[in-house]
Amino acid sequence: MSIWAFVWMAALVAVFIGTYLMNKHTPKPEGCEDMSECGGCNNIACTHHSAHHEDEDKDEH
Amino acid sequence: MELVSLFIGLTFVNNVVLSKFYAVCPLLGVSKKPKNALNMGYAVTFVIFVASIVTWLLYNYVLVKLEITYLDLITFILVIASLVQFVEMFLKKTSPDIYKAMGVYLPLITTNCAVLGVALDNISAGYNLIEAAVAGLAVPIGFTIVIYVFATIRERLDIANVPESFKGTPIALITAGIMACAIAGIAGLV
Amino acid sequence: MKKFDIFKKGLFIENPIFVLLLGLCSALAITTSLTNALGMGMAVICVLIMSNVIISLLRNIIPNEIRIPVFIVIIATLVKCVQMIMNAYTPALYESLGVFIPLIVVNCIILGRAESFASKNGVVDSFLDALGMGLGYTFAVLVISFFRELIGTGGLSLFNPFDASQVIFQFSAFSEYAVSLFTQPAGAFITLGCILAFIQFLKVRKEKKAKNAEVK
Amino acid sequence: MKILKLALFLAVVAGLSGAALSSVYEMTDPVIQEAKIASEKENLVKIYTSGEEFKAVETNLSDYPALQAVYEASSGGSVKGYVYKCSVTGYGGASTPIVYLIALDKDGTYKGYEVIDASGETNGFGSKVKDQPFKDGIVGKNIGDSIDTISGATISSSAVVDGIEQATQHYEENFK
Repeated sequence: MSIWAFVWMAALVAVFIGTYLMNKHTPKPEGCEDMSECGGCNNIACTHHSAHHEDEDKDEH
Repeated sequence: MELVSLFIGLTFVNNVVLSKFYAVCPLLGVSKKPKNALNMGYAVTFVIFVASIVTWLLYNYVLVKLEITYLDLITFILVIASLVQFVEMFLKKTSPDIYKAMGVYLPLITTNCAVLGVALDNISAGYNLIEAAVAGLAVPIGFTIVIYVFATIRERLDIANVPESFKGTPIALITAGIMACAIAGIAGLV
Repeated sequence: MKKFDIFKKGLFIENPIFVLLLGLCSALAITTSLTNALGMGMAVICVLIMSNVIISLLRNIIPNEIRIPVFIVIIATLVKCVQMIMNAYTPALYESLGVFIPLIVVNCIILGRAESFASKNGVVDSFLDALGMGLGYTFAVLVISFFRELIGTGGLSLFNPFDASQVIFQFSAFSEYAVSLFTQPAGAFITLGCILAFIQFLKVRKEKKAKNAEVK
Repeated sequence: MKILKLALFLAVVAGLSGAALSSVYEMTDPVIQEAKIASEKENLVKIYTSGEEFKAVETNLSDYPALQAVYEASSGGSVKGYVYKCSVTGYGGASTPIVYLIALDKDGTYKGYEVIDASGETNGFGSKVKDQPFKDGIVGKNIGDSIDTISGATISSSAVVDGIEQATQHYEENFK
């Protein structure tokens, strides 16, 4: 188990979780709060039913 | 000249969505408004372009040198995820209006097959840095063109009288199939 | 009885491909032959079971703040291990599946189940859910490749994924009527579109019947 | 305090996943390498006869059309030389290429030359690339020396020589 593997893994995970936390803690600009958190995988269901969908209906009516 | 044929090849001929199946999930999930599809396209183009360069550099100058190439998959997925988080944070901080347009799509990009697909292909095809950058630009542009055209078609699909059982995703898939036939038609171009 | 329901729902009611529409990228790409479909199905089942079990074991330890990143690391590690093992022990299958084995990492079934089920339930339930979902995926992928291979090449063939030379069954009865479109990407879209339409047709008919029953 | 907890958890996750990956790698990599060179093993052994180990070398060969694969021969950890698998179009046409191995040794000479397949060549002419005289014109020569073609089989032999030149160029760029 080469030491480099461990060092590189630690660096990668640190960078990712660093950016993840920084991103979570920066407040969303006003007017975007209603956008539901569509992270991860429910992208199909999410773009169909989420808040994103409502603003579409608003334009269409 | 060879880079141009690589560009056209990746943008149209083996288009990432229609012939390599890389980003089918967003294709079906993209909204029906062409403007939103374009916004998603810009977000994806930026992320794939930067990701394909960064992953190429990391693979060749870190993983190969340290002989830990078996960490390639986890490096790529973590780099892409970090990039998406960084872009989202950067947009939130600097330009709220762009974030409002593209913000909802960014988390989806982490699980977008195209981003990881391009990074893996750059390595397995043995591209050098310039070719990887060209691929990183050509693939998302092809993706953007397809989802833009697809969004315009889906607008009309809603008002077309589609048989009851075909409404929604089934007709979208059939439409994508017909588009794939069209793209396959120009296969011999490059 | 509840345990069997968790397992059963993964197969039909919440089939990952036909109902939840997850993991379409790989479902369309590798369904050109039954062998590929079986091989991919087995790979997805292995990764899904391992990831669900590990994540449900660790669910109380992982700080909620960094839940998704840790899931991504766990799943990426598991997929790379499966990829290396397949490369070593099933080289023929590894070649034919190509880039779609590492793409299991972004296959929404794995992360989706980890997030929505494994991180909230016990180990046994997560195992059953993973088994159900994995078999559901394999069943769906086999159905798609059954149609695509039959129509596309006019025949069907299934090789043993572990040893490419061993033929389980093979026949090509009407290869002159083969529509080669179905082995190409366009055929994949059309096949899946028709299957989903058929499922939607059954659902609509069932709802109509239920409505008529109420009216009577 | 919270950051410390996260950092600790982070280190454990990184460590475990790194350990898992490298142990599976150490288990499977030899099997993969073995399978990669299995197809060429019986030819490689004809060139490096004193029991060297062979390893397939991952390198970008897109600029060298004739080169198909590169194998590194090493014994006791020290690299003895590199064997290039080449496939060139002879008189028999592109559908039946001449496939052969050319070995470039660290001591600066062409260590070996083995033809794997030249069935597409006309008997008595192109097939001379397999015969001993042509082989003697290569083996033992210093890397970079010009190799003379066979009179009466210029097309096939010059195709083979061109492949050897490409291998030499790649060798000088990457391994010299």
